[in-house]
Amino acid sequence: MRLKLSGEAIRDDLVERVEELSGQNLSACYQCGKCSAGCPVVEEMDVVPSEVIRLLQLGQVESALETKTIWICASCLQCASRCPKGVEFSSICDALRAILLRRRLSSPRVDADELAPVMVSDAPQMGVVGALKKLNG
Amino acid sequence: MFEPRIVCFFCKWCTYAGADLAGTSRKQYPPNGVVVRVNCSGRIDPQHVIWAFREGADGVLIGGCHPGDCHYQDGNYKTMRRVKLLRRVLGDMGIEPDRLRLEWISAAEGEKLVKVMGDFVDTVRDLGPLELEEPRVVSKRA
Amino acid sequence: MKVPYYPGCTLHERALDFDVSARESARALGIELEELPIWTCCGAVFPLTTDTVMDILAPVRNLAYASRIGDKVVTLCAFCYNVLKRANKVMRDDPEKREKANLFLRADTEAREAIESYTLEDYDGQVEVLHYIEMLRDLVGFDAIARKVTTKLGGLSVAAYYGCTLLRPKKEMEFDDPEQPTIFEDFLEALGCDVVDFPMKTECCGGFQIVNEPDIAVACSQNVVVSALKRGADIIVTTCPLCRYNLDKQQEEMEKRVQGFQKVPIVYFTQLLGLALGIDEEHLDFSDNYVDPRPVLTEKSLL
Amino acid sequence: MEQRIGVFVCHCGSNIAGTVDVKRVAEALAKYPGVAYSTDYTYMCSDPGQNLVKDAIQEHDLTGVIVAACSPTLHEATFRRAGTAAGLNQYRVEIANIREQCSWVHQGEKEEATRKAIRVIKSMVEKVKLDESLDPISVPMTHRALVVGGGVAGIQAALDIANAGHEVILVERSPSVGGHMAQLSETFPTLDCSQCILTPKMVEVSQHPRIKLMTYCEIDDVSGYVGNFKVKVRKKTAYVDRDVCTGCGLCTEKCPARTDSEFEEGLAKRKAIYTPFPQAVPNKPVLDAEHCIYFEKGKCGVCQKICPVDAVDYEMKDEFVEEEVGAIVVATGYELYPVEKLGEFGAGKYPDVVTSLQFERLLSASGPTGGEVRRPSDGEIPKEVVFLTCVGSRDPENHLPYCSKICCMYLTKHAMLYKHKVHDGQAYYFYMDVRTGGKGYEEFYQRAAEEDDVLYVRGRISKIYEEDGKLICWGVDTLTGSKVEIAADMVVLGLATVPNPAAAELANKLKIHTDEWGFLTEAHPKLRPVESLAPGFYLAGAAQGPKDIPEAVSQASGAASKVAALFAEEEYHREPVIAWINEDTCAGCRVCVSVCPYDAAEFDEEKKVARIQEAICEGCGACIAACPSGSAQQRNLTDEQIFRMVTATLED
Repeated sequence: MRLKLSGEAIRDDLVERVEELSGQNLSACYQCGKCSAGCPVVEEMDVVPSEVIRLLQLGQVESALETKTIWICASCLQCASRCPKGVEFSSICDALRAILLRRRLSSPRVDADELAPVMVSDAPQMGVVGALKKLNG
Repeated sequence: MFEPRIVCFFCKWCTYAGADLAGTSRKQYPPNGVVVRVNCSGRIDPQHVIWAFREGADGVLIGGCHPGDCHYQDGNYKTMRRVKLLRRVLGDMGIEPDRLRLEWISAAEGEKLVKVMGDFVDTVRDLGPLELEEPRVVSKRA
Repeated sequence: MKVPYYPGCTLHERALDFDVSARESARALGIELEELPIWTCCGAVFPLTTDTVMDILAPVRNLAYASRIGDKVVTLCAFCYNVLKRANKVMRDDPEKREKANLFLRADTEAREAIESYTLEDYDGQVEVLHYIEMLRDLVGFDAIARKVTTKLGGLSVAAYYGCTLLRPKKEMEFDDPEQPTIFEDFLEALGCDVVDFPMKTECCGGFQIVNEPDIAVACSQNVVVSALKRGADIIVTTCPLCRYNLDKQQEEMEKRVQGFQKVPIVYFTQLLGLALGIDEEHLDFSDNYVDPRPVLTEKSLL
Repeated sequence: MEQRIGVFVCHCGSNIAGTVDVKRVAEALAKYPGVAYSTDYTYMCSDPGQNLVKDAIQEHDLTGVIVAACSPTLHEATFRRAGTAAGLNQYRVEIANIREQCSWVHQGEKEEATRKAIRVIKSMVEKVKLDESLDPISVPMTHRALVVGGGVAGIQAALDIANAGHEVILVERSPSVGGHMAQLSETFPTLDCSQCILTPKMVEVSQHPRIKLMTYCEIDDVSGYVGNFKVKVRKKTAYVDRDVCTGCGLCTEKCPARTDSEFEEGLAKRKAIYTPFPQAVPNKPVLDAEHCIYFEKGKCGVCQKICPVDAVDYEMKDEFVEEEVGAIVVATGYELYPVEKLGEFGAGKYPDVVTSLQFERLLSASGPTGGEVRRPSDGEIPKEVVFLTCVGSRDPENHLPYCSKICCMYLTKHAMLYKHKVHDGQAYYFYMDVRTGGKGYEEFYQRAAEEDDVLYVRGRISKIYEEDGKLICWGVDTLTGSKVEIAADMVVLGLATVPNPAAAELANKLKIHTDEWGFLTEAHPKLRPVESLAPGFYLAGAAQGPKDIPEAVSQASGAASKVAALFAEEEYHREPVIAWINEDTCAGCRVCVSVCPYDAAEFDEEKKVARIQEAICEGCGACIAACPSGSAQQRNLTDEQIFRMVTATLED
């Protein structure tokens, strides 16, 4: 694996867009990994939260956008709660999903028509609404 | 060519010592400035600066210790805030703010002092002689 | 005492047991929950992206409705509480977003006036958003509740599951210690329960991922349920309909995954409150659970 | 007064004369108003040069002297001495710097350099015209030092000052000197036994003829200033007359009341009447009334009955002692950040999640387990142990922003010693950076990893909880990008070091500065690291910032040498070029009081004006620049002098 780094790529517009949308300072993260250590859904992630932030620090927004991680995050905010630098990874996930969804780079994650009937009849509304808002934009 | 007159207020711990270092290293810079040595850049009162302009200075350079290095804890921060405000006041008085410069130059930065002196003389030279609207007060203070 | 009450969609539909048990219990404690005359969905999740005010208009509108009838609003659902409280904080602290949101409110008012002469004043965060448990603690007092308990729940081992949205983000919610909260334990002690502390009480149940990645939600919920069970819980209380759903309904799935899985009923804390206050079982409605709580309650002679 | 200034232009061989036309300069200055004599000479600093100055002072009855030569940092003192010898006040001798800041930097520009030299000298002539004759400020001085805190830093400072020939009062709050170092097992990177190297020093400090050791005492109040402090010391009620007590230990042996031992960090019990540890100095007990059955229930009294010398006295009260000292060394040390603040690690509710000091006791041969590493919960030997750095440190969001500096090393030592004792055990060391700046430290760390197989895991731990008798740690290995889970038998928390909480209160009493975390602030971060900004106060050890033992000891010795230097003079002398306030024009606005970094400017409530305390003012001039009425001025650098100097630099 090889990354070519350059000042231009590290601080490109897309990186700044992620910072702006998420309200997070990516440079604040010093890669202690406490977010990854405490994430309840990390087992299903292909890239752990601190590594997603690392990709962004290196200017690799495209790689970050391709991760499964950003769709797995359940916004429980445990990472943000314990982060020694006050970085909210969930907000970064929201920002990355927003970038994909707003550019129609990704089709809506949840197909409302295909929701299991049990879900529609059984699950609390808040769960369905929450999922649609978080994952479909 | 117009040779500006510069008054330099240097703190004795950092910038004055930096200027001495420039000398011992035989670095060369233009002779436009004369130094008034003070204990701390925080000793500099805006009146001193304005007085210098009234008395014929075309530029004033204040040199202090780097932030965090002040011999007297935080005198340079006081200077920093004062200079910020003073530059605005100078603008209101019709004196280009760039005629006043504050620089952090440590005792080890003879090279930086030389560069700053050269730059500042060039800047003030480009600004031309300071023309004050009022006739310059020649008489001394009391 | 009348207290403005925002039920939210889920309590109006799927979680009627939560709503009714809470209203009845409040009544027994001398509080009339006064439902807002008009309210809408709060939006369920607080937007984490910073570039729009559209997403907070729903909660702001509800807060503005609440401001017409009181200086506080009580809610039960952990999601509603989270969204209302955070939107309220934005209205208090962010002048730019406040201004924009109020522009929308004014447009709303103009549109509405034509049909129902309903006006909304500009809103600046003046309403205090209270969770029902905070209302119990601050307006009633846990001591006072303890004195009104008619059926002591002694012998019933209860674990309180907090979940995420009451506690986090901690600086905005300021609900309790985010790592070692105790408000529900204090409450359960007032009811006379044997309180079970367990380390997963602040971990996530999987939340809305039950819709997208159900496996993840089941794993998360299982982690919570098993941890409480291991420490001897007869029953787990929650304050979130989605947590209830995940922890309760997904036990069907957990049974398949975990050998010798022992089921544990999940109820709303207001249902236990009602039980302790001697409220008629029909108002508490223990029938809507996947894991029926009635056997254990009967076994402990509480029903 | 008519001014008769002499100007002496030095050639410095060709250093000045090669660029500056010194003859022309001397001639130009001769005509300048106020100048009575002007000359030039090859080497002004040589004996003949100095004699030239001296003779001229007398011959021409000079009222001031300017030597135009090299930088004042080089020869100002030389020419001031020469002036004094000729009967001229030394503060009326000034240097005009025409070498470093003129001839050497304008080589080849003879005309311009000459004109600049003239302006430089004129400006100094204007200064000296208004210079006052001053004498150095002399303050009488008590040649006795107070050292606050009896940890290793305080002990070292006391010994060094005493060995330099001065009396020392060493005040320690607890019943024994020794501090945290007495609790440590072995010390990195050499693994010396801590008590073995400390105990001799503790004994020495108690037996030194010039050291008055006051344990179980606190500073109640401090007044005065450098050289002249008055200190009120509170002798806490020990309920034991420690002058009479022989330290036989019978009372402790018979005492029926038990409570947690502070020295053992709660891992063992002590009696209510106790010496904190066997090697305590002085080895005499105190009675802790809070846990005493007699004080609780009114009966028992066993200790009093059994004491063979009647030293136990239940009626004893706090006593106060007044002492006079000339300098104060503050060495109040550190504490660990409270584990209760770490909710994600159980907030102290899991007995096998231990603090670093608890682990020291578990490793110590004199500790509660006799040096065997055993779990506090069940006494089992732990086979999987997690060592965690940066607990509370480097966490600006939730805890403390700073690096506690010593944890990387002591946890490495912990892991290594654990492996020495439990060969088949596994040590996990979680870190963000292993900071090994120190002699032999990096090698020590490498040894722990290579030879002792300590597994260094890069990442933090997010949560610890108990499950089936194990401590489940949720951590991360950022190098592989995976969450790691460890079922540990024991976890050692490298808790942040914080200043002793009592130190903030003390600093308040002493009126010395602390940073926002309570660490004492040094006068200059690089050049005056062992002094407080307030004259007469010196800093030693971890009270100033996290420090390991060698650093604490070095700083203590540094502070002691500063005290010795201060005491080298009979009286305390200071430069008189400090601020003063014209009481007639002072409006009492107190701006000077608020800007003074030394608290030298104070407000006179009676006269309603500000005043400068001459013994404290350092002459920075902050108050003068801030004074709205011009009432604050600096001696020999008044605003008027600056104005005139500026004007002179601009005249041709």
